[in-house]
Amino acid sequence: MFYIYCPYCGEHREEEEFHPKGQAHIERPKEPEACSDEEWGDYLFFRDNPRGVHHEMWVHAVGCRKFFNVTRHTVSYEILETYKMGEQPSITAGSQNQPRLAHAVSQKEGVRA
Amino acid sequence: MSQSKQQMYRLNTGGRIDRSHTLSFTFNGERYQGHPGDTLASALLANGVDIVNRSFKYSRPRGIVAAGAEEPNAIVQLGSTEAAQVPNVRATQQALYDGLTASSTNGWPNVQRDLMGLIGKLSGQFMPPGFYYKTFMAPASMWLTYEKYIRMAAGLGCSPMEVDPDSYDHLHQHCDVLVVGAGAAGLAAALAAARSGARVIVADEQEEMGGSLLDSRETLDGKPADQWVARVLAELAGCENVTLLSRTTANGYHDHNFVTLHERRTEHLGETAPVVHGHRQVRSRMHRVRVGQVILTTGAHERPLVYAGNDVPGNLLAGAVSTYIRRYGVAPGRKLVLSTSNDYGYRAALDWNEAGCEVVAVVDAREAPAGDWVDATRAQGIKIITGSAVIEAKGSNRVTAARVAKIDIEAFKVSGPVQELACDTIASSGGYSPVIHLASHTGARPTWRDDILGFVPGLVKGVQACGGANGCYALCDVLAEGVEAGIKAAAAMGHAAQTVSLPSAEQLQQGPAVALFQVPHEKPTLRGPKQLVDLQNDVTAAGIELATREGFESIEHIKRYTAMGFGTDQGKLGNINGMAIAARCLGRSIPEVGTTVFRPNYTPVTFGAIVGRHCRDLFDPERYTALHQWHVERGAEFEDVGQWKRPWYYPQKVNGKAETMHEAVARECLAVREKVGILDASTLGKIDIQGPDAREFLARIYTNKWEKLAVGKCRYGLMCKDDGMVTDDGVTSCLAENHFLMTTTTGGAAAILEWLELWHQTEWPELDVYFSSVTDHWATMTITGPEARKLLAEISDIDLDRDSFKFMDWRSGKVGGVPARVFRISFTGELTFEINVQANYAMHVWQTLFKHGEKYGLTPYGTETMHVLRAEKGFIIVGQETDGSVTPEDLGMQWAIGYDKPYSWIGKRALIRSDTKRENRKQLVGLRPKDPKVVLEEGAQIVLDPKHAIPMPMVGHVTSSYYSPVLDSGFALAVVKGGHQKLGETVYLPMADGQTHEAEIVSTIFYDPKGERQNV
Amino acid sequence: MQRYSGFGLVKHALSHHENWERQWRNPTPKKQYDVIIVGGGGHGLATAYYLAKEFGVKNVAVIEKGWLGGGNTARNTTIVRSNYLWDEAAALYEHAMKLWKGLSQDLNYNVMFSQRGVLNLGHTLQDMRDIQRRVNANRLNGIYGEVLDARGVQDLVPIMDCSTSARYPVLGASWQPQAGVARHDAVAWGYARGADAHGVDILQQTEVTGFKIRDGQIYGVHTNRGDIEAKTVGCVTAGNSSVLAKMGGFNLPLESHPLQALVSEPIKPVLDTVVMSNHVHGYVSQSDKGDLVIGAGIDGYNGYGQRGSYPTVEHTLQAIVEMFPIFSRVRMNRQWGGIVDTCPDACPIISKTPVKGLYFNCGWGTGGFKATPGSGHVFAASLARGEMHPIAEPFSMFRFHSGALIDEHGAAGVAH
Amino acid sequence: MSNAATFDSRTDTAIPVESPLAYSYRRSGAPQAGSPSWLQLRERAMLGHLILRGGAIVLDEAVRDVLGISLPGQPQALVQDASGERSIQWLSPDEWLVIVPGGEEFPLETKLREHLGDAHFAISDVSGGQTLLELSGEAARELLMKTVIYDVHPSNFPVGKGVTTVFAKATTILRRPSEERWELVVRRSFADYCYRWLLDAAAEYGVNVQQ
Repeated sequence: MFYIYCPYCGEHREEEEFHPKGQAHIERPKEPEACSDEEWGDYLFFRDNPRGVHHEMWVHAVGCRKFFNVTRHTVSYEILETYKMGEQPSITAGSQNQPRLAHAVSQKEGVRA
Repeated sequence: MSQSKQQMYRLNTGGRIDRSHTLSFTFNGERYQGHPGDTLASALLANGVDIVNRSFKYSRPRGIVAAGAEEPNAIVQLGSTEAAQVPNVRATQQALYDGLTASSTNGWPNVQRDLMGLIGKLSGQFMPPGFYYKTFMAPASMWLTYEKYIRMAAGLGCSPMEVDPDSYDHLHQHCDVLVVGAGAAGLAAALAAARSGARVIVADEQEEMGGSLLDSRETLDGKPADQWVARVLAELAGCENVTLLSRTTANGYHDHNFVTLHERRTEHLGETAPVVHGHRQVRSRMHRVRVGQVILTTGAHERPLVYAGNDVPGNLLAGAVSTYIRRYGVAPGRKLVLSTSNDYGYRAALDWNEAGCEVVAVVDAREAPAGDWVDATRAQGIKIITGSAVIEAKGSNRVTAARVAKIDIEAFKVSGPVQELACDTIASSGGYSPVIHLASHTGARPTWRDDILGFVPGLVKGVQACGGANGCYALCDVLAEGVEAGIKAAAAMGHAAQTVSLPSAEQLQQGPAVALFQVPHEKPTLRGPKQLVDLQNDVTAAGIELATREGFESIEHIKRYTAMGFGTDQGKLGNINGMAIAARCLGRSIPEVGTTVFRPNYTPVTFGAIVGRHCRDLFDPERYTALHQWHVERGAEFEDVGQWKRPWYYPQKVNGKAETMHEAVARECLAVREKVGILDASTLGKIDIQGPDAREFLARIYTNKWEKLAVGKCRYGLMCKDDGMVTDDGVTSCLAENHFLMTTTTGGAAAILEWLELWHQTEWPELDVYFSSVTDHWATMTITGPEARKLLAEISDIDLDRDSFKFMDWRSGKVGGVPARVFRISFTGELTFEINVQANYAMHVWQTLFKHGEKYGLTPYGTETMHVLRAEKGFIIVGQETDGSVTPEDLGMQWAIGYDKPYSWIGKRALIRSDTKRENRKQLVGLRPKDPKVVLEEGAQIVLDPKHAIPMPMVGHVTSSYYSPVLDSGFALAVVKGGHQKLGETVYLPMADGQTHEAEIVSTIFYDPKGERQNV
Repeated sequence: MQRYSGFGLVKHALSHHENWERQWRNPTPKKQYDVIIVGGGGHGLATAYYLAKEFGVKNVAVIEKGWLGGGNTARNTTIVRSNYLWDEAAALYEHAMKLWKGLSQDLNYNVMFSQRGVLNLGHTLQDMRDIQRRVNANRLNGIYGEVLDARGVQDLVPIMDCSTSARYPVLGASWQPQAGVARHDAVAWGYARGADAHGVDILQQTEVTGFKIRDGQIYGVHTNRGDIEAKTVGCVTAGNSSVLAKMGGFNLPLESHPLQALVSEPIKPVLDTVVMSNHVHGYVSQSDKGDLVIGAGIDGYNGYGQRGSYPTVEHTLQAIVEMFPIFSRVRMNRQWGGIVDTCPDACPIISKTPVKGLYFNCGWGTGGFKATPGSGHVFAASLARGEMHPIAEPFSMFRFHSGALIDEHGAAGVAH
Repeated sequence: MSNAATFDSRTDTAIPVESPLAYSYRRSGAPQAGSPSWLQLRERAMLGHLILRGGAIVLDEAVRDVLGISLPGQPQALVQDASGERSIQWLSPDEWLVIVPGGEEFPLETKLREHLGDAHFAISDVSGGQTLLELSGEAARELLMKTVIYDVHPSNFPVGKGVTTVFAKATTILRRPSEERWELVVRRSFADYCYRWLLDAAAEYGVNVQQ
């Protein structure tokens, strides 16, 4: 169960206080009517869904009620950073400053007991 | 009831039991005695009970093999009453209490004389792994019959059939350092961490803390090790920053260092929780712990050797033999043969011999064993047979002899003549497997170490393993590792280390162990007698070999095909042996065959403890309005709407008989249409919206226009998601130029507030607007019906004149002396006032209304009547007329769509997608049954050709359907493909009972189509 | 293929089980196949089986990065039912149901399809409306079902709390007597053995690392064991679909979420039917071994870790004990997780893609196992013909552009 | 003045009011099952509760001038006036909870609005929608550990702190105004659930409810 640092409350809080809200940084097209059906469908439904570093939006629902962004590894579940709405991530899938995910890498799907 | 039996295997001295007190207990109907400090297992052994169970598949007799969590056989049913039954209790982990009642989970008619065992013996060879995949296929129709008989053999214990009398709870814990396991390493780690000032929790699954130090032969500072344990525990108990939890199993390790600890608070006291000082205690408690640093000092489990007949009662783990002697004062037999691959096993022979029982021989697989304990064994005159192993245990209900022979491990064969040694007990040791379960729970893969012949935990952030759990077994090293881990963990949490001086431990000389798992037999594995790997599931070495022959090469396939490790012990004894056997069969190494990753729980956990207090009356919150008491007293039936309890209808007694719902609703409907009714509408979501951009925000979030709504006016609004589908609706009122009050559906309140915040915070932060929930602040009372104005006028100072307080206006003033906002909006089609007052005044205002309303026939009505009345008017309910696939246009609500609003509001773009523009979309219509007596079934499907063969093309379904008292007929709302163009057409509704109803497609408005009544 | 039967079992027992054959080969990859199936789970193996057996395409490889049947096939709660609401979904799942009924005999492998019936409980008036709507639709689609009231439910499941004092009293249920459970592993193994017998190469421990695409047409895959060519590639990789789509250069309308399940210790049989509740939010059946097999909800965040959050398990057991208060003292043995690829409308994608010759079968969310034979069959037909099977047609990924969604949220065991 | 409607929801004291726990007392009683020093639960009903929204810089001066206490700018901070009767708690970067003696909320809102003029802010009266429960006694902290997921250890939860967090299956605002006392602000519609939960969780200690 996640322990999430809320950038607005300035402390780690239990996952149960938060709701995940899907992929971060999806902007609504400025001129929806200028979009084709395909572009509009892409905006509504099509997602990166990466296996690895992922930027997602959460809301501190039982707390300050603020939305914010989380960079999280979707296999190790390690949270690499959280940042406020409107800010950009400092860690991305390709970035150099990505911490070594030693245990993330070791956590390939193993054999289960 | 027979006489209490003597404890004939109880030693006269030794152990941590209290011989001055005697406890009596019942097992399989026989009465026995034991002592405080016993487990059920030690007490059974003391009484010479050999057969404690029958195996699952072959129904073979089984005895106790272990002394802890790894026990696969001694699985019992506990409880003397139906409600107190507990299935599948491990006798090795159940403290004995006076009056304990237990029985075997398998065996018919009983475990001693078991008929199923006969079948197992005869037909065992026809039940290789996976046999059921290969048979029972013909004829196809017979499978359910076959399965019925297969199911008769299912299960171990029995579920209670009555409701649990006990309660359970949770404790949300937070600590810097959690130490799991209070053995040597754990206590050392805890001491180091505690002295640093860190918040420490120590959890240990046993009755007493101390782990292996409680039955150790070794000394600390020259004294018995348990004295050091007592000293450390006393210090820890005195620390304010330390919580000691015994009888507490860390059963799950979850992400970001969240650990669940299951504390069995009263299971050692009796079968139900006791009452202390008049207060009933909770049976067990789940600690949900968020940990800074986890230290796993969970020790190691001994591996048995896999030899033929190793499941006959009397075959035990070597370490368990020592534990029973030294901790419980029980020698589980008279004549011992020990088969070992390592020095640790020798402990059992020494303890056995010192307890005054006969050690027939130690059989060591190594050619030249050497070490302190080996020397001690020799010194005691015990025979050691080297380069050999017990290849087979003889006996059926108890071991009678051990067949011993030279073995060639490399060549996997028996290499010398076999001698038979008479004995009643065979102890075996194949080395130790670190208990790595918790470290594996989040997916970290353990690493195989050839030097210790075991897996050690993989790397997990914030977790250290030390001592046996890390493959470190020498006591002095274990203590040092523990202290180091404790210091490191505390330091990581910002607590500086204090010195901890280690007690001096003996430096034992030990020789290297040999890798021995399955012991060869004279016959090939497939032809020889059964060599059990997983005792609970009757998985044999032959079964594993067969699986590999059939192409099951991944260890996961082998486990699934043979069921190895799927028991309640989850393979704690057998899994590594199984992997080793698979590796041998496949010609691979153990790590090549596959590592093991465990899943919670470490040991099984009572559902009740996981559920905690979230059951019965507290399963889910019941939300009440300020008027709930009144509804209850009035005898309302309630409907669940989200978490709210809303009055559904108010059945009255007529001639001493309670009305049916149909009667009550008809009465309530007519009261509204003819006189005046009142509804508690407090549950509607209410959101206070303030700010200069509030209006612009509404225009973007709602489908309709808001720019011209004047102060004092209200407007109905529809909300879509950006896929164009309706998601909520409600009335929003303009309280001031920059101030609006939005209402939402009862179920949608929280989600809509979050929805508004989502758009504001992520897309439109430039809009100056704030949202606050005021749902609970206001109580809302809807009075509706022709007499509503007269009633309200009696108790309100508001000018209610139809021209000054128009439909869709709101006014403030006093009602019943209480400041109120009154909204002239209508969900019934009648003249309606929605009175909002601060909730603390609600009861007073409601009662005042009734005081004055009697003469007008004021009638309380519930949600059912509300539904009928609104449906007569064609008003939708989001979630009933809509299902996530309905657009505002489908609802025929183009009047609520601002097509030309400047901002492309949420949902607008989606309305011009190819599918949303489609002609034959399902559209909302009214349905009038051809037979007015018919009330169509809600959910009835609509077809155009009822004679069409199945599958019959369906064009829509009934969303709402009621009997209308005012129309004296049934009527319905429905969605029908292209329905807006089909007014007047006939459709058909084929029902499950074979009837087909006919109905005409009509307008959605059945009553007062011009809307005059609400405007009066 | 060595035929299995009771007689054969006896024969083998007399020869100490020394003559059993491998159930499938461990072949070396060929350079080229007619069709490559990526993903050796139930759906992929079924696809390969039907390709070879029914559609005459025998030069087929199934490429599996781990061990066959090791993904969601090995991790689900084995429920099989077809009482879906919308015509399109009902047709698909009912197609599967028809194949389930003869599957053991067809495969000569007992998949233990046990038609013990499935109850979908209703706890609110809207639940009951939805149940009526679904059952009515099912019946007109030829899928037998009944609507039961609370007493009818109680008669079927005497140990359930059907009293009105429950927090959310049981108001009734839909009942599909032909639905049930099947032995999940056996499904994968049975299809694998069948496919292998028809010449399909099952390549385990082989990971696809990229697609070979030229001019918008696929012509093979890169793997850790070298390149393998094929002009038709079908991806059936639940829990990895988006990753493979990225290799093909496009996104899917999917999110991958953890879905958890758990079992109790084995207890003597007390529950004969499958009980599902959307509202109280849990579902349970009892296996032939005696375990209560319990499905938990999905976690809301994306996760490929095959594990979810603990509160999800807590909520599930709260629901189970709410429905069955007598289980309070039964004990939970083990939990695990899978990765479910969820679609916005809770229906799968069986579809062509922007890459010619590359097909995807994914997005089954929580409902994939029950569709295994049907999914494999229609996907095989589509791959063999190069045109989507009529039952698969509505499940195109491009419906998310047109808006022609098939919103099945109400029919899924767990609301997404 | 901001262009918002204000509304004094209170009226003369002769009109009977019912606290959010009124029904609960009738249904579940008010146990006197233990010593108050061990565990005591008390509802402080009918207080004035206001939600204050706006930028800290905008609001700070007005709050100081009108209420005489400074707006807590740090997350999780709770400040009180000298009497302890009036408090302001940080709820989010642009949201504060003000609790004052019952009846003071409307004059306070009016004064704040006057003071803030045309600035962008919002004030919502929620006095009818929530109530304050007070817990004290030696067992109070363990009772809270059974109830809220937030860490209530003194090292993490000193006096002067307040958080919004999960209360069983509801939510609460939890505050620590003094060494001995904890305060729980619960929503009206959940109040009965919270009350029953607390009684049930306290059953093993015995609880004294002061009405």
